[in-house]
Amino acid sequence: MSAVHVAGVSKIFNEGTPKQVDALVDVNLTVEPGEFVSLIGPSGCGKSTLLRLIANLLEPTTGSVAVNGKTAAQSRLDQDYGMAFQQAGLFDWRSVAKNIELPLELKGWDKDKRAARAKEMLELVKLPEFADLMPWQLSGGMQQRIAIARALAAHPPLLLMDEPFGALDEMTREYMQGELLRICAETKTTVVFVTHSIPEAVYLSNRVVVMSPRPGRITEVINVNLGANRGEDTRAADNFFAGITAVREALRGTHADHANAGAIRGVEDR
Amino acid sequence: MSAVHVAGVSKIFNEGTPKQVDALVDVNLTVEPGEFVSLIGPSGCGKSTLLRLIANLLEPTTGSVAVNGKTAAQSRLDQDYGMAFQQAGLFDWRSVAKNIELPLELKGWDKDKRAARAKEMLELVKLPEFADLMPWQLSGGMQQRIAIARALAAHPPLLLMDEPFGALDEMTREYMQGELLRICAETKTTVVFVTHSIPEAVYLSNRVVVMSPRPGRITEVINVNLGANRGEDTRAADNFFAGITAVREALRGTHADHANAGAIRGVEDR
Amino acid sequence: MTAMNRLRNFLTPLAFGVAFLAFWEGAVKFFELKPYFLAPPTKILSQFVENISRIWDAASVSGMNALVGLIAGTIFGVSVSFLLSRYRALGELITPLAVALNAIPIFVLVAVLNNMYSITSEVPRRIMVSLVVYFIVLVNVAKGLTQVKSTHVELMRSYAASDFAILKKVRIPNAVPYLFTALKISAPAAVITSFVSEYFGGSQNGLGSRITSNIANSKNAAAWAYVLGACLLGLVFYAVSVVLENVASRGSGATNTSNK
Amino acid sequence: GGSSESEETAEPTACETTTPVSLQLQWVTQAQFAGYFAAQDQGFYADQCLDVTIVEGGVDIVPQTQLADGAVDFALSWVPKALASREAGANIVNIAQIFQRSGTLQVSFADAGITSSADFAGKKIGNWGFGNEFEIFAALTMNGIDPATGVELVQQQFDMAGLLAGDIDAAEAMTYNEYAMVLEAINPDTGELYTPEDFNVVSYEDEGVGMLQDAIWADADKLASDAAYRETAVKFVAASIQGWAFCRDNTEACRDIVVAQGSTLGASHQLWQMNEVNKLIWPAGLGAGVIDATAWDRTVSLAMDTKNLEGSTVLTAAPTDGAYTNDIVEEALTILDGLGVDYTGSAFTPIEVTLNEGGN
Amino acid sequence: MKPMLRRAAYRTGMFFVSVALVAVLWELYKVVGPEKGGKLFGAPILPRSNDTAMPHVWEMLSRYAEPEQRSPNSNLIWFVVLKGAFYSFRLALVGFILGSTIGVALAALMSRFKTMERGLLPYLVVSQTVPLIALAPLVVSWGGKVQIFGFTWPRWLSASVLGAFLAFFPIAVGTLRGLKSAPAASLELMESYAASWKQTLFKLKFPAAIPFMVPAFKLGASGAVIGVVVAEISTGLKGGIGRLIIEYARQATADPAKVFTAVFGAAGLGLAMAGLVALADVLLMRNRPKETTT
Ligand SMILES: Nc1ncnc2c1ncn2[C@@H]1O[C@H](COP(=O)(O)OP(=O)(O)OP(=O)(O)O)[C@@H](O)[C@H]1O
Ligand SMILES: Nc1ncnc2c1ncn2[C@@H]1O[C@H](COP(=O)(O)OP(=O)(O)OP(=O)(O)O)[C@@H](O)[C@H]1O
Ligand SMILES: [Mg+2]
Ligand SMILES: [Mg+2]
Repeated sequence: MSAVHVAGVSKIFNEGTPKQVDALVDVNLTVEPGEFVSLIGPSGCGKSTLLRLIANLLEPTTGSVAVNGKTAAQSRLDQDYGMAFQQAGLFDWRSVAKNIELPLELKGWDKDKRAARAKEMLELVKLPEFADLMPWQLSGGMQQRIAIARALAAHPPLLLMDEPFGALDEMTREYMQGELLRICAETKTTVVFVTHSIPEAVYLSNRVVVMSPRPGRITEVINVNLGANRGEDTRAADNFFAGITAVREALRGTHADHANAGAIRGVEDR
Repeated sequence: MSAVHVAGVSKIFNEGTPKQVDALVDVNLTVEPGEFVSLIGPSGCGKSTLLRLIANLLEPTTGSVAVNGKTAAQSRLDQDYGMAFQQAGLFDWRSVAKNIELPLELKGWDKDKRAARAKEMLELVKLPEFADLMPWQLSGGMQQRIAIARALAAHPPLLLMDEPFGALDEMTREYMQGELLRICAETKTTVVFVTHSIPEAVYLSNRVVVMSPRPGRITEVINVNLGANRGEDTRAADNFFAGITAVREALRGTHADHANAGAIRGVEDR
Repeated sequence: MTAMNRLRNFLTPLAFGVAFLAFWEGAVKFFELKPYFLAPPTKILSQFVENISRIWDAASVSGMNALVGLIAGTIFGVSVSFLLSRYRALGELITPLAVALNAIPIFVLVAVLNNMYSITSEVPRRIMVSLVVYFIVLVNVAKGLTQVKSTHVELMRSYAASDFAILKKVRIPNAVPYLFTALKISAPAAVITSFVSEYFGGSQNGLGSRITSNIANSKNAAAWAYVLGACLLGLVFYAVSVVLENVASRGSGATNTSNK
Repeated sequence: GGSSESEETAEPTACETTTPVSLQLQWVTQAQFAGYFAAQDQGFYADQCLDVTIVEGGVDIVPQTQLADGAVDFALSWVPKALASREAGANIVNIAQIFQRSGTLQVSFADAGITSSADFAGKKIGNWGFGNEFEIFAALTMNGIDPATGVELVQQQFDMAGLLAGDIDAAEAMTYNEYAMVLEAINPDTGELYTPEDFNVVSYEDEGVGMLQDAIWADADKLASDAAYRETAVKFVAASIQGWAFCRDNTEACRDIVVAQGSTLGASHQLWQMNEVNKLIWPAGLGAGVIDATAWDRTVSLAMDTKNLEGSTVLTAAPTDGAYTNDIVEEALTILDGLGVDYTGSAFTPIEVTLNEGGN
Repeated sequence: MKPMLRRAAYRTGMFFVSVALVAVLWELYKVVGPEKGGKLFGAPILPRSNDTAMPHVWEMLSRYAEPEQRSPNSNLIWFVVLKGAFYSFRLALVGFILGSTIGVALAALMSRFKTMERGLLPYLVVSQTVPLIALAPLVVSWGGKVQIFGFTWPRWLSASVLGAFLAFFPIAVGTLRGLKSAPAASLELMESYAASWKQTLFKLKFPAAIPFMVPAFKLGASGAVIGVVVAEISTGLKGGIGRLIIEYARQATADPAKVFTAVFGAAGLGLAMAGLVALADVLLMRNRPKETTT
């Protein structure tokens, strides 16, 4: 049973209106348990839309989405996945520990069990001493780690991440990538990961899914297995650079006339 | 006569108070005319501070800064440099052309001359048809190109850029790097460029200046000359990857205990 | 540095205040302004001291009207904004009315309210204050309840959270700073409204009517002693709301939550 | 004076120059001020070579301080209020006491049993504030009732609804205005207008605590130092009294003048008001505008003894000399002699006015 | 632009619907409410439902078509109220402009000199706690007496000044916040151009402040209206809506519906001012990015 199974999915926003957008057309994707899959592609190609479809935050226009062998809707109700976004999206008014406890609270866990799990998650992301601070007292990278802890708190088998490191500086980002790999390996979590960064996609993934816009589709899927024990040296390794080059080539095709792509936002959006 | 000459400069903020920060200590740097120099280093190492010292937006605590053989103050008054930041920082209330005209307006140029120069700059950044749009109607990459046009409008011999492409997605960023190289080559502008991205620094620069924090110093200067005709292929070339690895090595030394670096912002800032 | 700053934050206004009072006193002396026109600060102060117990009584009447109205208006405003956030259609209906009412001088309704209730009771005044507060609170809190980060809502939906859970865990906490901002605006407004509503008749025991009747009787220094009382009352309301706002925003870390 | 001698004979001749004069009223246009509007309308001011601007009042306009500030040349004010301002430094002087009697009433429903001021104790007593409440305090003081505790004082709105709704036991009313308001309202029990029988009326004049009301006040300094101003004052008082005499004899015409001036009160109300105001002025045994020393002294002594809500008296000391003068009005009456105006109105008889609903 | 117009039209429609709803509720209460008022949960907060306290809505509206007085050449009330509201509107506008000028100038001063901000800002807050009713007589007394540049202070100006007194505060505070909102990077940019303080103020700080100033102006506009109406009531200034309110309130003993015509007139006046500011908002912000609301 695959972790994610997207079959013949298309998504059209504002169908039949002048503002119609064909965000996704005939997308097929299967993610196996334990796999790390990245979605990459130019802005507006539908990466986030695809992720939201998997998360059942959107309904596909056509096609079907299955998660862990259930419908997407059922697996959302069952909390089969955790989610993290570009903005850590912590709640300012809750302490770090209470932020991590949020999904558990909603599942109705009792207090002690929640506290224990929060402690465990804080140790996992190596921030045990920050439990009682407020989110705004942490640096961006630490906030993002808390957000990951929150996403994993209920031990979901699947993690959905939408550019989670987009707001971090490159050095922190590389550090976070390492951490994410370690955590996912420890918890054996399947990950679908949206990113704009080629090295990030290559470094993290078993497979990189390259997408193109207008309408959004999958143009290529690149296998880049850098092995289980990635570390700082991997980033200087030849197969890392080879992976980068492969993904870049694949993207180049999708990314033709970049000069004025996505121009004139005002006209497009309203 | 060198374009920038920083000699024995240190900068201490809040000297003598409990909040004292040694942002820069004993920094020496010379940039020759036509050179492209990048500053790279972890957050807080003083990159922006060094750039601001060159721009005379800050006064050094000790040492001296000379630009084009003049004092930094004099060259600011003479508008010897243009400046661009991470956020394009265009004025929402001015059309694209008027944004480019801003520095000329402040210099007291007359209307026709300003309009002519704005037109010229728009052609340089390949956006001639967007003169009358408002900035927010453009995509992020286009906004950043307008910001560069604005920085170059007065034809300054020196361009100071502080993470100008930090907010762009990777694909747009690579495109912008190419554009910047072309423009600087055309206008023979000297550039001091702050970045977080190793590939960016390597791709753009004649020299990469690696800095380390607490206190901020220059730890290494790496020559990475990828030649005048850089293009898409350069990014797949071995000497590009070699440069990246060299800079990463240099940085690794400066970048030890990253896990909880810059933690607990609240305590530090207030 | 900080201690120095704090001192400066305290001394500068003090210096301005002393200079202003000296100027006032000087102007009265120099131009020989008649007492019925403008009393000097020293005389006002001595009147204030002399009448302190009467001023206290009057201030407690007006202050009680303002306080009751403030509390009632806030409770009412918060409850209705909950309804509005729950039933969008209701919001579409009421918000334009609330926005419009914020722009019009509704204090003139006191004349009407006095007839709808007994002129001898404080109820019309309190209702007037409540109305003023209500609309300020409504507009702000409704904004706080609806303008939540989309990431937060999406996150909650990914947890399969109910609408009620979203209200409780996202919308309400998000609206708290807005509520206190509204309080900061409405606290002084409540005091002022309670004075102005004494303008249209009713019991003559509040600061507003004391001020007008003293002015009518050419007892200017006494009138300004009551004005001083009124200022102090307004400042107390304002200060309390600022303190509350700071307490409320300490948890969320946002120092400038004030948002209109 | 000699100069006025020449003018009275040269009645129709055009003035060489006209003197601009402004008069501050206590309230908005109504028949209470009919005499001045009539003097303007009938050209009596013009005859005296005066160009009079009549300035309306408002809730917070204190006419006597407007005068003292030099914003206007003359002001109307009740005597106790003006004396209080005088004590606070406004150097003003009463030059003509137009209303010879107080027109203040305390009106209550007949079944409340308030037939004299002694019955006020423990009741909700309405008043208007703004210095119009001294007679109430005087009556309370006279009866030994503490204004702060012995009664509940309530400030009335601009209307009499508080009385009719039963919120107030006895409401302050001027004979010429608010008393008419209740008589113009529909009695919900009968469906007809209320009648005087429905009410008890306590008149402060009759209670012996009436204080002097509408008087013309002038700037004392200017009067002493500025001969031209003094002359203007004489002419102004003369023409004003002439206006009041006109209104005495032409009640309905004066009503029309006031209505034409833009009063929004109804016509029957204005006629009632005109008639009642006439009763306060006429007959004037000493001559209209002349200040009766007895009434003055009574007003002053009441003002000095009467304690208000705050326990302070209207006046802390007897007014200094020069608070009033009969010199001006006497000169003015001389002018009126020359014009053949009857300024005593000994033959005055009021008319009968029927009030309509809403005063219309 | 088009959808914005549609949105505005929709809101206006909703406004009228809700006003109609309030009218219906009013009449409904008259049917079920106690004649002499009553208590709810022990508090005497139920209003009297009789015709004196709560006239019928149609009574109020029909007044507009009636002459103001019974005299034959009297104007109809709608005309009188409209005229009064327009008169007050002009005063409020003067007050608003005056208040804006002072408020903006103060804000500029405070943004320039930190000492000014430290010293002045607390007193601006204090100034707003001074009851208008205490200031009214003082300001009124300037009428006809104070001379400025050879022209005599007209009485109506006092009303405008009181309007300005309530208007300037939110404008000063909002503008100050706006002036401080200019992004640090933009300020640095101006500094890198060696721009003078004045250039920075007019080319950067003020334009950047506009989004903060517009809501402040909205508050200021309603403050100006309140100030002017209070001042008109206080000084009895003839011609304005405040004066009509007292005059009609005086007639409420016999004609309780009449005063509502003036009350609605005051509401219209407030809305007109708000509309004016909204119009300015649209004009000033037309080239700005539109807010996205969730
Ligand atoms: N709720 C929506 N309503 C209408 N159009 C939408 C909606 N969400 C997304 N779109 C459109 O669908 C397309 C794909 O959007 P999506 O957010 O999935 O892109 P993306 O690949 O995540 O882009 P980015 O890299 O900028 O985040 C875009 O053209 C976008 O404008
Ligand atoms: N105006 C200032 N006052 C006090 N400290 C400052 C100031 N500006 C910078 N600093 C401190 O100086 C140090 C260097 O700051 P700087 O902004 O130059 O770092 P940076 O290398 O540009 O970092 P980043 O990559 O995050 O932009 C930091 O510790 C910072 O907190
Ligand atoms: Mg996206
Ligand atoms: Mg920096």
